[in-house]
Amino acid sequence: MSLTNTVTAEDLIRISGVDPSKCMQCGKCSGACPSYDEMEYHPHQFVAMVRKGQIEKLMASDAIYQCLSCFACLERCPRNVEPAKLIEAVRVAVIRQQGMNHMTANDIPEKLDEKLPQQAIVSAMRKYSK
Amino acid sequence: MSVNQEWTPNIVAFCCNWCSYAGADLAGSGRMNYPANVKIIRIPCSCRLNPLFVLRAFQRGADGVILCGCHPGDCHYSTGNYYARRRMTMLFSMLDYLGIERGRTRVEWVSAAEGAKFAATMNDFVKTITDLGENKKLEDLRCKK
Amino acid sequence: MQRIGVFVCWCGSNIAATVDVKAVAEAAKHEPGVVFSTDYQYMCSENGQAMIREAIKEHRLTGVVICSCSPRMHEATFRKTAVSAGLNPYMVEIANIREQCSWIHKDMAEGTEKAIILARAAIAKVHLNAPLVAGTSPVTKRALVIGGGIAGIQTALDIADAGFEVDIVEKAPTIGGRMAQLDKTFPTLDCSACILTPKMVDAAQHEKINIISYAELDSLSGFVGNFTAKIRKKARFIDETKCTGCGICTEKCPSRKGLNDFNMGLNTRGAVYIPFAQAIPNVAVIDSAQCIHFRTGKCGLCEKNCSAGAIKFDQKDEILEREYGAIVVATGFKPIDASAFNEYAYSDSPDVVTSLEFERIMNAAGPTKGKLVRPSDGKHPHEIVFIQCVGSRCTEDATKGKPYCSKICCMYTAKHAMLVREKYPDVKVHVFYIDARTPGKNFDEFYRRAVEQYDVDYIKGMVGKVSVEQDHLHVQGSDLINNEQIHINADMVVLATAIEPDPTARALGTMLTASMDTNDFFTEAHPKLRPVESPTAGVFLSGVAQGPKDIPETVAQAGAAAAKVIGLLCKNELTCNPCVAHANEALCNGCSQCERVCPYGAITYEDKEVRSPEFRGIKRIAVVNGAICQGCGACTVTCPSGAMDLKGFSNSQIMAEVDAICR
Amino acid sequence: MWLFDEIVKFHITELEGQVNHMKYSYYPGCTLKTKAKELDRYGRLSAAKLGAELEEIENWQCCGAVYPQAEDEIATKLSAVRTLDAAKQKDQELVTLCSACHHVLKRVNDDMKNNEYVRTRANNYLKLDVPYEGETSVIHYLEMLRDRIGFDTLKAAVVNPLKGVKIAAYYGCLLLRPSGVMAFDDPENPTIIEDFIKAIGATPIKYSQRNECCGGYIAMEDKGAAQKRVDVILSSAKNAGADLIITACPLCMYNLDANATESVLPVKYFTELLADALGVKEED
Repeated sequence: MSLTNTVTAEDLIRISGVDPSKCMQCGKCSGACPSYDEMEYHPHQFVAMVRKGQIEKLMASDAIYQCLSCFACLERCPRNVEPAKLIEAVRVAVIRQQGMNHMTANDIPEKLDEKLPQQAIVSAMRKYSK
Repeated sequence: MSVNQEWTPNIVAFCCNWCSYAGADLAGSGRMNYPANVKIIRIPCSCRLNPLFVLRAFQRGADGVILCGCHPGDCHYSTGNYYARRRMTMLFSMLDYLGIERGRTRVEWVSAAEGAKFAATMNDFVKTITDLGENKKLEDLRCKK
Repeated sequence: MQRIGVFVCWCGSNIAATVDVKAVAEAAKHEPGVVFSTDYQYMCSENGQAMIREAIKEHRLTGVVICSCSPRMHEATFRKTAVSAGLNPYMVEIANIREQCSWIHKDMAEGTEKAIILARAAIAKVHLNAPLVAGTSPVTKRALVIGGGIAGIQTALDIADAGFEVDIVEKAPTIGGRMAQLDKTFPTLDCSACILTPKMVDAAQHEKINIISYAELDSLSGFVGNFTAKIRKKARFIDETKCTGCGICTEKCPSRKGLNDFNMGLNTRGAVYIPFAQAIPNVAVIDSAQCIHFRTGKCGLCEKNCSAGAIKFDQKDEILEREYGAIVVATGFKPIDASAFNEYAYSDSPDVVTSLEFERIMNAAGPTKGKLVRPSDGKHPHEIVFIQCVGSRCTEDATKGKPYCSKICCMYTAKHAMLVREKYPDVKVHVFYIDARTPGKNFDEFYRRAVEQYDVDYIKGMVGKVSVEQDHLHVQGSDLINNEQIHINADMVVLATAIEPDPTARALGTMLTASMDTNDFFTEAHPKLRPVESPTAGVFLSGVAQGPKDIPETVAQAGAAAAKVIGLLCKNELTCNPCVAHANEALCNGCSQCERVCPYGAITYEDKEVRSPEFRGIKRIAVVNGAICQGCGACTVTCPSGAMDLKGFSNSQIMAEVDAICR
Repeated sequence: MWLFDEIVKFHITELEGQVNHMKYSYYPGCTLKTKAKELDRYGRLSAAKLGAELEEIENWQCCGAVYPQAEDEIATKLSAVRTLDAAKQKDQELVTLCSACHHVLKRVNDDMKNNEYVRTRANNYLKLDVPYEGETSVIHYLEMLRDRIGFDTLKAAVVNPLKGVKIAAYYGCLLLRPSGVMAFDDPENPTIIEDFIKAIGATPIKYSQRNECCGGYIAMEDKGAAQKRVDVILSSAKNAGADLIITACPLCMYNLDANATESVLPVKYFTELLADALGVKEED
């Protein structure tokens, strides 16, 4: 999607409220991440790549949908960088663009099972679409 | 002296002996220019500045007054600049009442190592005061006759 | 009316190029009170000074204004000149027309006009100058060293060797400090006790050193050269003069549940104990909170078994009052509480230990007699993970930790890793690190030896979680070089916890009015040029109390602090700064505002008889101790009645300068 | 003297007021009305038994389900603010049961209190009579048990202690993190649910994965990833000797139950065990 290149590091910093320059690249976030093996880019890479302006790669990566929003990275970061917020900012920057919803109401019926709580559907819609 | 003829502001700078006075010296040895309207008065610490001195300066026709002290936490006397900061904050809140524009006073932290910052601060302050124009509020107009 | 002389310096062309010095001298002539005015090429030269001297005598000058370079440059020079001509040195004022005029302005007319105004301000000020006489105060030729670790011991030895008396006040029952707990020292791997204990003995045997152990500073008054300290000697319930250190009491004590602080709580000790075999003084101490006798009134086994009759259950805290000329702060550090870092399971597993605990485990005199075993089951560990930067380098808005680098952890972790591999080649050792920081003589070589010779597995990255599993610790971390998350099943995890100032430092800083940074490290008078002096005169800094440092640096700084103390104690008297505050007795109401803002405690109150037009009788008024006052002026502004003023920078003097500039 | 007496009396009545202040605003949330009815029902029964009155907020709306971390998300926080304001109107503490709702409400409340950007904009949208500025105190049901009722009181009220049952507490993420805002317990070594388990007479089983994520949020997106997480958690609890795992979160409940592949452990809501221990489970 060509629109992705209009998102800048400054946009992500503004949306997330994260200051990536505080990061000392210790990797504790990625050491704590329970979804590490699923993610193409890892929490510390999100911070480093936003700092370097490599936004397109992040926006194109499935890693933004693999983050569990469990806040382990954010809780354990010794420098209060809050990588989870940055990952969400990238995801938000993607789904806010036209036609970029990762999930639509049409996708839901096939994913339903009888025990699935409402909250799962609402939160998935909130997380993956605009 | 005609008031309208090429008016330039007169600015009093109170500088702490331990930091900004030395910073001003450093600006001098680095030959960093700033306008001649700035005249420095040496005080032992920013906390020696009685807000009344500021009012006195305005009363006597100064167009701007700036206080320079050590960065917070670096005071030679450990806490003087905190006192100065609080006192000046109080003064700022009174200036409007007295009819003096808030921009005519300023507090800046300049260390002994910050010659460039001292010069830049003074340049900026002179510009601000020049934009504000002449201070007529507190001076004794009889003196101007 | 003053008779003022004005001397305008050309400073070669430094001033004369942009300031018309003749015009300045001429303009000064027309100022009130100026009876003489001249200019000269180099006022600070011998000829220039002679010119000033002659003018003072010839024109009977009472005040002198020198228009020259910054007072920071030559104020002292010209004051001496004045003194040699019989004038009070504080009757000299400098108009800074070089740094603050000629050097920053290019236009001659502009520069000259400003120089005239600056001269005018100085003249206006000198009109109000009064002769000031600097007082002197005597020096008590004894030093107080607070803290008996390696920093305090070294400082005390150096001061004592110069022939001055030194008291070491140590809060623990023995001197030795943290270094006594260490096993080996980097980068030479010599045994810590082997190099420390002889120094402890030297200190104990030195005729000029007096060790006051199990004691803390209670209060302090006075000022440089004249401190009076009250020292609380805590009751150890043992007569120090009788106890021989035989240790029978410590063996007989039936209460065995006290945590052994010296071994970082890894094992227990009796209620009566001697911290370690080489303790100085080698005297037992009773932990009254633990002792059965203190809790129930029974037992007394120690008393029954002490052939020296040294047990004194009725001993009370004792207050010693001593006078000192100088004080050295050597309060050292403690590791931070690792239970704030439970992602590393410190609270959950005894097999997760701090580096200082590991140090005790590896120490031949430690709880395991130096045998490396897993604390949980005493089994031999096969895989150990070291985690560096635990609590160091955290931002202040992070949930926990310290913002600074603790400086020693990279090196001691390399040492631990190497010692383990040396003694137990079968043990796999991993070190998680962010940056290996090894500046120091032979330090990087040491670290590289751990990697190259001892095959220690250094992993660039941090551990995110340590999980306590059934028979091992699961370590999950990131390997940034290989870009992977790694999982290690370890038997032990060692946390290189950050160090922080000893908790007693904060209260001590307040007592000494010695400033501290936000982390409670004592601040130095100048970060580069006066690193062992506190901004408070007479207070000196030694060791980690000032900032993280290793043993060689600590010893070097201890010696430097001692040199400064010796320099002070050598003097018979000290000259005080005469530019101090003083209260106008007629105006002062004794309201105590000034006392509250004084950072030095220089202001006290006295009931004095006052005879003035406004008031006659006895009233409470502020009295400034000129030897303590440093002349900041905080009190002068806070004084609601305008009674406080500062000599040399008086209200009227500053106002006169303002008026002169705004004329 | 009379003044002194008056003051003392005043303080006593005020103090008594606090002690008897056992009325709370209660926010159940959508899931507790449908798939997690047990969590809600047993919670209410137990609270009543313990003397705490839970008054359901009238016409409550969705909490938002997931806390929007983006700084510029305002609209998605508004419904949570309405709930918070409703509790403020009744001058009551707001009790929640569902971990997700609790997380959202607590964090939005924190924003309204401390984030001027969010506060100003949210109030501009809502146009309340009096702007909402984070006045409500949001507590989780477990916090109510620990800090308001007290685990000792709970223990004394237990009629049917669950002796010998080895229970593993599953905290998940939402109650604990970020600890700066949630202020629920030590995020790395929490004890509140273990203390609860002790209070109802059972034996808590501590295991390492109790505060690690179950992957609930990703269950719809990537079932495989969620299954991996669930297996790690359940095997950790099982190896530690647990018979049963309890949670406060419907999403965790669903996930631990539906996405377990290798290890299987019964999963229950903590309120069910609470009701059981208090002897109110069979009442309806």
